[in-house]
Amino acid sequence: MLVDWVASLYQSVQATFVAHGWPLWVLAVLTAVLKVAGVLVWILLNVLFLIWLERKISGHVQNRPGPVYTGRFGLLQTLADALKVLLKEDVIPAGADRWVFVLAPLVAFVPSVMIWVVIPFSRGVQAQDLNIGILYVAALASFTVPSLLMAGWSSDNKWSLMGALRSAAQLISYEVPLILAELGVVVLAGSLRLSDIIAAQQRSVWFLFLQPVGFVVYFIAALAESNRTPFDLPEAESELVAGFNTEYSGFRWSIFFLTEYANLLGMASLAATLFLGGWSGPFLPPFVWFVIKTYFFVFLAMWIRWTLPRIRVDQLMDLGWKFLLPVALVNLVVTGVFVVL
Amino acid sequence: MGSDPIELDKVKGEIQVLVARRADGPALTSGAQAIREQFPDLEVSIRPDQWLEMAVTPDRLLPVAQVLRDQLGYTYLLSLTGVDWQEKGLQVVYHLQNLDKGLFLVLTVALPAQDPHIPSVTHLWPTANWQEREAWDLVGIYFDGHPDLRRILMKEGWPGHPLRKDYRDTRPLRERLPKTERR
Amino acid sequence: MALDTHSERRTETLEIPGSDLPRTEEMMVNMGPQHPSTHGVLRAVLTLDGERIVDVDSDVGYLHRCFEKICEQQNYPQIIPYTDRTDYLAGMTNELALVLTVEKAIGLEVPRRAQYIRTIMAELQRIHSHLIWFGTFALDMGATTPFLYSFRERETISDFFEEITGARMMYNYMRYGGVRNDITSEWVKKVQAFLKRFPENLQEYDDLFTGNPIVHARTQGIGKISAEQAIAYGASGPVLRATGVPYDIRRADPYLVYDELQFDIATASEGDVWARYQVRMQEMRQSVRMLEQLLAGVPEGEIMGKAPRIIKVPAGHYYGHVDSPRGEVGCYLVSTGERTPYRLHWRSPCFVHLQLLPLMAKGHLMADMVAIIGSIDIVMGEVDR
Amino acid sequence: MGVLKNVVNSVVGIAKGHKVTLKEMLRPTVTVMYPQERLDLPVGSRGIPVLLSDEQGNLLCTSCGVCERECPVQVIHIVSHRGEDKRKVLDEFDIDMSRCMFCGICAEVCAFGAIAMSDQYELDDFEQGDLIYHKDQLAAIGRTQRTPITNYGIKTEVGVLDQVRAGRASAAQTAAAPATSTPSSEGSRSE
Repeated sequence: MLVDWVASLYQSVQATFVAHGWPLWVLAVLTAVLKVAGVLVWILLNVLFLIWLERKISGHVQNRPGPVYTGRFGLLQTLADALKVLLKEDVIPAGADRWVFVLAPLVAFVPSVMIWVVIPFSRGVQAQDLNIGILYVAALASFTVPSLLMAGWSSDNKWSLMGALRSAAQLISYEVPLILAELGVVVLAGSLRLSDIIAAQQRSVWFLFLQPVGFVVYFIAALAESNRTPFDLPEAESELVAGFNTEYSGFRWSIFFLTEYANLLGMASLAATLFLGGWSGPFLPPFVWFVIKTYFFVFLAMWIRWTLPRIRVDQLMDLGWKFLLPVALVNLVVTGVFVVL
Repeated sequence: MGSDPIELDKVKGEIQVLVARRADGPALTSGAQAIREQFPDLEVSIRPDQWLEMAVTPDRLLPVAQVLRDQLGYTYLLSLTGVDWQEKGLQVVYHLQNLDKGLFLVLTVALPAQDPHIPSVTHLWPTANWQEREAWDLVGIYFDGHPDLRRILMKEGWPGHPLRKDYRDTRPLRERLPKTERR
Repeated sequence: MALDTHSERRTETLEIPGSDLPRTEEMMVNMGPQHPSTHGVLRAVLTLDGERIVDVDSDVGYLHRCFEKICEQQNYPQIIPYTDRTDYLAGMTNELALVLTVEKAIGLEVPRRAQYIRTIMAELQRIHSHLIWFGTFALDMGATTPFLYSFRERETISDFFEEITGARMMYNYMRYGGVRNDITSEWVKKVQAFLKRFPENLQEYDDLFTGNPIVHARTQGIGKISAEQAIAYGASGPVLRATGVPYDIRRADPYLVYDELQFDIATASEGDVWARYQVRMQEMRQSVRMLEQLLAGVPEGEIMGKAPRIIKVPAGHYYGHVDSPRGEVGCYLVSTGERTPYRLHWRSPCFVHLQLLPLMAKGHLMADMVAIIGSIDIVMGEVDR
Repeated sequence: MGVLKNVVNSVVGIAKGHKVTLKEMLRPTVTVMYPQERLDLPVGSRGIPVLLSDEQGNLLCTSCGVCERECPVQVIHIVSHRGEDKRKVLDEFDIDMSRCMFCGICAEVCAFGAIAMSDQYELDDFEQGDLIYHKDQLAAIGRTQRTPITNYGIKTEVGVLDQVRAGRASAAQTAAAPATSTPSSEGSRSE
């Protein structure tokens, strides 16, 4: 209903523009700005909630209550923390490469927002339904590498440098199985467009059941891409102090933090779209289904984080190249044969 | 009691080291006798707490230690430390254990108060490395032949050796409650 | 370096994994004194080739508090609270080392009830300390949750300690000739109830952490030392037992009532991080076994023997040692017959074990360094004293 | 096949861990919300040492000074003088809580049971000097004794430490006023 209302509103505004003879590019810019604002608000709200959720889940896993004081059930705790972080002193180390150091968090954050351009929230609610949706997402995901390299290298800190090098190796290695796993879905759906993939799942079943191996590979690789335990090597608190963000503090650090959760959310929603049929589902409104499925993956990632120890860097490489990659390749071949037959 | 070996059925693999229970009575006496046979001129006594005790001079330390480790089986150096006896000089004390026979030996070496030098036993018992460094750091004994004799607990360039009896800490004290005049 | 050449005869040559790989420019990194997993203020200067460790030089002394010098100015009862603060995770066993040495020197008789209580406390302390080790080791490996679980059980033991001794960490409980406070039958029942459910908790740790394939991959074959190396370097406790040497002072030089107890010395043969891990997990189970026997048979009687009002140790020198959770704690006491020791030397296991760090870590990765430090179970309070 | 077995074992191992965490997630928490709820400390738990009084409110301390001598960190400071009946009168009894290590030796060596370890432990303050507790403060906490001495310790009333600290300013004022308690130089130590 909301969708229809927005659509009719858009049409009436467009009609007004046409009637008055105003240039239509103004309208295009306006809608783009509105869309970006909408996506940003969505991400920020979700990240606030995610951080709270992570703390609550970790708390309950560890037999403690998690945040309780600020707001009901501590819901406003993240907001309070965000305020605190914003008010902190902005430290740039003396030896740091100033501009790279300043730019790195932005380079990390912007792609994590841009992923949301192609994610379908509900029927027709999508900032832009690109016909190369999956390719676009994969391209943006690799943007994390330069940003973390920038952060680690510019900090002028050996721990940061090691974190950056680790992250570069890790992200590049896991990009390949990630995309190969996505390709299995693409082969089944016959399209790179995310809305087509959802439509294909509505016609048959969720691709989770057709692509179980692909799903597992995707999920593991996605965890590694978003630097979450057991793949949090670039940060690796107990080894590298804080990895690439050792020297970051205050607002800049919080941007990295934000990016981490935005990436997690992006990966989870993409997983929901590719393997669980996106927003489609009975009884409940499509948007609610989308949120439920996304948060199912988010919960899974958090549950894993608070259970597993960290993997070692050479084992990470082994897992990526010697296990996930062959498995993903075989999966792709089998899928292809299956589709041809 | 006695020196029966500890049950080894739980031990996996091809481990040769047996650990015997503390020797007493005849086993202890024969342990002392074994040392006396090697060094007829050195006095080995049995302490009331069932430790063997012997004293050597610094120049004889290395040959004695070599024989103790290789022929008499004192492979395990428990502890090494120095004691400052003020005008009577300094002393280095080695606590050794023979794991197979359950013999415990304390070896003391008296040193002059001025310029105390003693050969290092690091090449015999590598564990002596840090313990000798500690003895140098805190008591001020030079271990000749030590691979890396520098301060370990105090910072580099610290004046004096704190466990010497004549050492005085010259740093200012934090104010304390005043002591009562009675004392 | 000189060490390796000298000890060639006794120690096999070190095979550095990955030494055949191409090398790049080396990098020096200061791990500590401020680092999340150096367990205090250990500073290890690492020479790294990429992430591979070429050389380790450890620097200790950041927590040096002149324990031995202080003891020369305190009379004997006043030293007891200081010994708690050397190895602050196993205060009871440290007090025991001092108290047993002094009792041996004076020839004090300790009532059987006090001996039983001391043994109970020492074994509870072992579980208490190993639980912390388990938690922090898991934390080093990047798993946060086991830490909280092990602290949950540790708190229960702390409560037991607090009820009897009055403190949770710095007990000041042992006395020359006995113990400070008596245990009650309710307390015994509470501890027995805890021991009943504790194996379930251990099973939970096993499910959560021990059985995890990532843990296996990260611990097996890492930080390996041979039995000969361990003995040559004076290792004791779990570090030595993990190489297959069943050396346990509780059996080799029995004190208190360990002679009357049934227990196995936990050993493993591999000598790597995984072996040390297994030995400690096994030791907790053995401690439970011992505690069950001890609690069932606490004799009635006095808790303090006939100690003189003013403790004076006869002139001479004495060495006493006990098996603390970390290894052999030795107390070397030199007395001239005064009310204060003439010299007190504290042989702490962690200080000795840290020498093994280069031997264990060379050739492994940065991440293994953390696991190796965790597996030695160092307490800097004890290293620096 | 070896690889497959390996994979299955790994999956089983990981799944077991997740079972544990899920089970614990659904369990009630074990922590206590500290400032609001407090755990009940056993009697004998060593908080700050306090001075005990008899029923008439007179201090049991005879100023023998054994605690001062036996304290390992020398934080006890006693000043006394001979009264008219040749008995010692306690003028000052200070404990520097910033150095006290709560070992309980003072309570143990006291032959008159005049010192006990209380269950008060929240010593936070703004001035280091305020951590030196004087005779009246220690006695005021000791007078709220609720249990008999067990393991050299007693329980006192909840919050008595706060009251004593809040009363510090007013106590200092009354001490400065003439004709109170002992004739000794109480004002000189109040800084």
